[in-house]
Amino acid sequence: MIEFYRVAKEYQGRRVLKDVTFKAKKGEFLFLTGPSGAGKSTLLRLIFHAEKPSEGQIIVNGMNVSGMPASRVPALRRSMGIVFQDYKLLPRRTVLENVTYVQKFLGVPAAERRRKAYQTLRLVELHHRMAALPEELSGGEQQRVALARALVNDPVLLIADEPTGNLDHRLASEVMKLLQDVSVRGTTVLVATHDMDLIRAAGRRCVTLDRGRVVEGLVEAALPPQAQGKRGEPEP
Amino acid sequence: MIEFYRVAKEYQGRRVLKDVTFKAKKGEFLFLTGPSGAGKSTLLRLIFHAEKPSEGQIIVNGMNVSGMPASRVPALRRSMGIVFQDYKLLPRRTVLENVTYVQKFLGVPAAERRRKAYQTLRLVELHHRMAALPEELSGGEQQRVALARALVNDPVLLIADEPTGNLDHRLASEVMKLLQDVSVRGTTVLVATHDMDLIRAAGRRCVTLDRGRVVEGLVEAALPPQAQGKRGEPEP
Amino acid sequence: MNRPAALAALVSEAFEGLVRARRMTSLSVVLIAISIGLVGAFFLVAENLRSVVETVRDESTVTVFLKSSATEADRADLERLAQATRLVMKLRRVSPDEARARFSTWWKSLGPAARSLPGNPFPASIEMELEPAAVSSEALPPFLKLLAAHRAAEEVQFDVEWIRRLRGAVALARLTGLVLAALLTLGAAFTIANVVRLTILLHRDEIEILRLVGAPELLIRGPFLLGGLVQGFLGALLALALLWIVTRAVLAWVAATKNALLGVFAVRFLPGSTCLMLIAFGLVAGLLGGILAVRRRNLAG
Amino acid sequence: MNRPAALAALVSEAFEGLVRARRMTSLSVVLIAISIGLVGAFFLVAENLRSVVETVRDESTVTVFLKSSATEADRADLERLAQATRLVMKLRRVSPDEARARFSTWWKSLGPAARSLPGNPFPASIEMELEPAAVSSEALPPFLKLLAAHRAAEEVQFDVEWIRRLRGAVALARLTGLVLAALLTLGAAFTIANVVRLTILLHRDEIEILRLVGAPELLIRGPFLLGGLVQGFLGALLALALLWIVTRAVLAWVAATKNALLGVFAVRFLPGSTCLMLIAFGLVAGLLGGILAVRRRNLAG
Ligand SMILES: Nc1ncnc2c1ncn2[C@@H]1O[C@H](COP(=O)(O)OP(=O)(O)OP(=O)(O)O)[C@@H](O)[C@H]1O
Ligand SMILES: Nc1ncnc2c1ncn2[C@@H]1O[C@H](COP(=O)(O)OP(=O)(O)OP(=O)(O)O)[C@@H](O)[C@H]1O
Ligand SMILES: [Mg+2]
Ligand SMILES: [Mg+2]
Repeated sequence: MIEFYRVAKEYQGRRVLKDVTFKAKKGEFLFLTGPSGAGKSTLLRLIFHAEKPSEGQIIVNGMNVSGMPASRVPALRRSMGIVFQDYKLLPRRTVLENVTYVQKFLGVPAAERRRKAYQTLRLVELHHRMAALPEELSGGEQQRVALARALVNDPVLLIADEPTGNLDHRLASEVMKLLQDVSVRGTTVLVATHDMDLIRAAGRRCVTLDRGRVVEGLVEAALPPQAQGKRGEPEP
Repeated sequence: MIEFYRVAKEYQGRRVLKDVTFKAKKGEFLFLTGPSGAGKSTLLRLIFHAEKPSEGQIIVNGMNVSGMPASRVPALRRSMGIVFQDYKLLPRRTVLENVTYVQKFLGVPAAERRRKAYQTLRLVELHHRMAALPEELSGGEQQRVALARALVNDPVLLIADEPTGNLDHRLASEVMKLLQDVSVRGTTVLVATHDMDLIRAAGRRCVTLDRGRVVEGLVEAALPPQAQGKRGEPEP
Repeated sequence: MNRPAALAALVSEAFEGLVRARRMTSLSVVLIAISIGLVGAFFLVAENLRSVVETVRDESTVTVFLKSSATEADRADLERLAQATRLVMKLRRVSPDEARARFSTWWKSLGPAARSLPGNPFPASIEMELEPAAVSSEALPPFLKLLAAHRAAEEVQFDVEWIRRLRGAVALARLTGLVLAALLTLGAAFTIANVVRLTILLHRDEIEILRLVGAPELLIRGPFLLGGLVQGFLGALLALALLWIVTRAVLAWVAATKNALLGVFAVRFLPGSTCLMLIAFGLVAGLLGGILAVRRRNLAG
Repeated sequence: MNRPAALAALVSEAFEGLVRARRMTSLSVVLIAISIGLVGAFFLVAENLRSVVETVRDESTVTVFLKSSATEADRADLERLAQATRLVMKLRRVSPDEARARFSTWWKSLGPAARSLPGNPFPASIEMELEPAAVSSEALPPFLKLLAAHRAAEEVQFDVEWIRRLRGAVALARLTGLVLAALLTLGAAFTIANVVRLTILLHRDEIEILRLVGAPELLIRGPFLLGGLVQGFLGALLALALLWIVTRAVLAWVAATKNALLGVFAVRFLPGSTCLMLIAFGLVAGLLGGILAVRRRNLAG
């Protein structure tokens, strides 16, 4: 489903990703972790062609993303659900419009859009705020709208960048449960996070980045915290 | 320093804060917690007059904020350092400019601004990115710039809304240490977060909100997790 | 993909966008209206001054005042002379009575007095209306000389300097008019393109997000293109409405004023074809503005 | 607070802002230049047509063609008649020779021919230049009647209809000009205000942030005000430069063209005072635009 082969990314001479190689199979649930600035978001942005790699090959869903013509990028992105680290909600649109904006232009009737949005927003406990604007929502509520938008269209691939950073523990676990359900139904899920508790609780494969390099390709769940805590987070 | 007396806040008929009463003394370090949408950010926004309370009194630094004329708001805000949940960095300015923008217009010479910014950015490990634009920074880096901006001017009051949401464990503890240092030097610090681990590790007073109400006025550190975990977060 | 539904969504999106950004929309409509209005005002002035220009053409007339001794044969001879050249378009005999009558019409209050004059002080004359090209023709001076030398001619009146000046003025006005019209048209197109571009700049955050969530380019650009078109149309309509009001106001002022000198002008509005042209201009400018503004390079922000 | 340093920071901030938003700045400067340029173009056309208007005033002349039998006493009598009224500004006797000479100057190529004519076909005349107000005066018709009745007058020429029409044309042109100038000025001020407002809208995110971090209002608004001022100034300069180029181009065209009719116009640029006025207009419009645009209500977004 997703394959990185010796991928590097450079910004004005700064290498933020170096020699990244990993694979995620269809339906797999994969975590991406690493300290702040390690390159997690950059790696994700390469997948949906928001950036082009400086070196290497990226295959997503059988397509070579690195050499993809611009005209095919929108369709690529529509096949995915993406939760951005900074949410990227349309500022002057209601929650409902945010969640179903693209479907509207694919000709999905209003009633169906509404029904789908309602169902998805229920999953993140925001079905009662469909008419609210993003600026009228709390940080965590915005994050959940972003998640609902990513989920609403049953994507084959779900990319979530720090999807629980502004959620309390209870909601964070709910969201993780949700993502696991989605992956069970066949969607490949890739979640970037630095919440080690989440990773541990979920017990899934994990790719760890540090300063642009993959330092741990596979960390099974339920390992003792020290196994991931290379940089020595103080444990509670 | 900060005093809320029976404060309520309503948006279009929705009460998001109800009967909030609490006090924070000068130099105190106080946590504010509660689930997503509980009203933490709203409460903070009342302190720096980004919203007006619908009812009740708010006293900050001896001034009645609720009835303050608009002309005095900028000075009020300049006396504080504020870390916003969504950072609110100036998009087309470098890190250096973001950190010292207001000082420039108070006539602080460029060299001094630069020196101060460098020192503060060092504390959050971003002194090597002074010339970067916010969009060239990772989520966690942006968050740290926001923190540096709040700290640079030695405020008498520091308000931080979820200042570690995008930071890994190690950086999060560093930041908490930083905030505690600041409070030791006499600055009142008010931090909204749902990271219970942080609160426990810091061992400070904590106000817990739930659906707009103060449900726990005072939670001492090192209590068993259940004492705060009213809504039953799954513990690792 | 359901195409009609998608199209309907696109159109409704464009209109919703215009309504949501009411202030911005009205602003750009007004800016466009100003641009088109200025072009229209130019045409309006041109339309109303056309009669003056035509007057100038009318006035290239050679008047041969006849001696009182002039006979019918003399007149016929002069007329033959005139018709022999290609210079004269129309001939007209003016008898002394006619001249006096004309004088009376011009000065109504003086009419009875003029009629009661002992004898008729007005000489008979022949008016020769020239072809438009005649004024600058090389054949005119010899012809005038011939007329002046005729035995029945008392005086040949053809104020050449005067006509030269007026013709020059008209030519200059035409030239400046053309330059002005070209500038105005360019200015209007530029304004509209930039207003649409500004609208896009104002929405660059939304555009970035739409791109990131995989919205098709057509959906991203379509509403702006349509919006440009609608704004151009509304701007043109507003411009026409404003011009019409100004025309009415001038008309009212002309009617109310006691200055009889202005009475000779029938203040006219733009002909229908010009109105349609201005509306088409608004539409095309809006569309072009939209196209220019939504080039990928611009949308990238 | 170090005031001079703060002021310097404010000014440098304003300029940096203009430079950073190069495209936006040049866009608004061009829009402002178009607005001011149109006002300027109007003045330019007015300036150059003034000679025509003056010509029209010159032409309110009554010409009394004299019978060949007219004596010196007759002439003096006619002149006395004219001076007795308040209508006549200037008197001039034109002898037959002078009339012929004048004819020769107008038609240079015909000069020798005119001089070699047997006898002189041009009658003597007295030209009476009228006061500007005389044309519409009630005393004029009786005066003309008196002249026409004089024993020495062969013909009194005063083409009233012609003058009426021209006066009407000039009055109408003046009126349309005034309306147009008013519209243009309003349009320019409106454009500038809105360009500044758009700049602000484009920066609404920054403004919100600056407010939240406690930036003083002066610092938030100052750069926009200053920016408006600078844009107004640059726009006015650009407009003047464009107008100057257009004037030069027209001049070159007039010089190059073989059309002698245009030669009578000395194409002139705007006088210095008008240029200064336009620059002042740009500055004031920029400042006003800035003030309008940065009212708290607008900044609130
Ligand atoms: N457009 C850019 N130009 C220059 N440097 C960039 C750009 N985008 C990202 N970077 C740098 O690349 C590095 C990796 O960024 P990235 O956003 O991938 O980090 P991250 O792992 O997502 O961190 P976080 O957990 O803080 O979000 C950072 O140091 C960042 O400053
Ligand atoms: N401008 C507004 N209009 C209407 N409702 C609002 C507005 N701002 C906030 N709210 C609502 O008030 C409630 C409290 O919001 P607030 O941002 O204070 O929550 P929070 O405790 O900070 O949550 P989080 O942890 O998710 O950031 C939320 O339900 C939110 O939707
Ligand atoms: Mg990131
Ligand atoms: Mg919040």
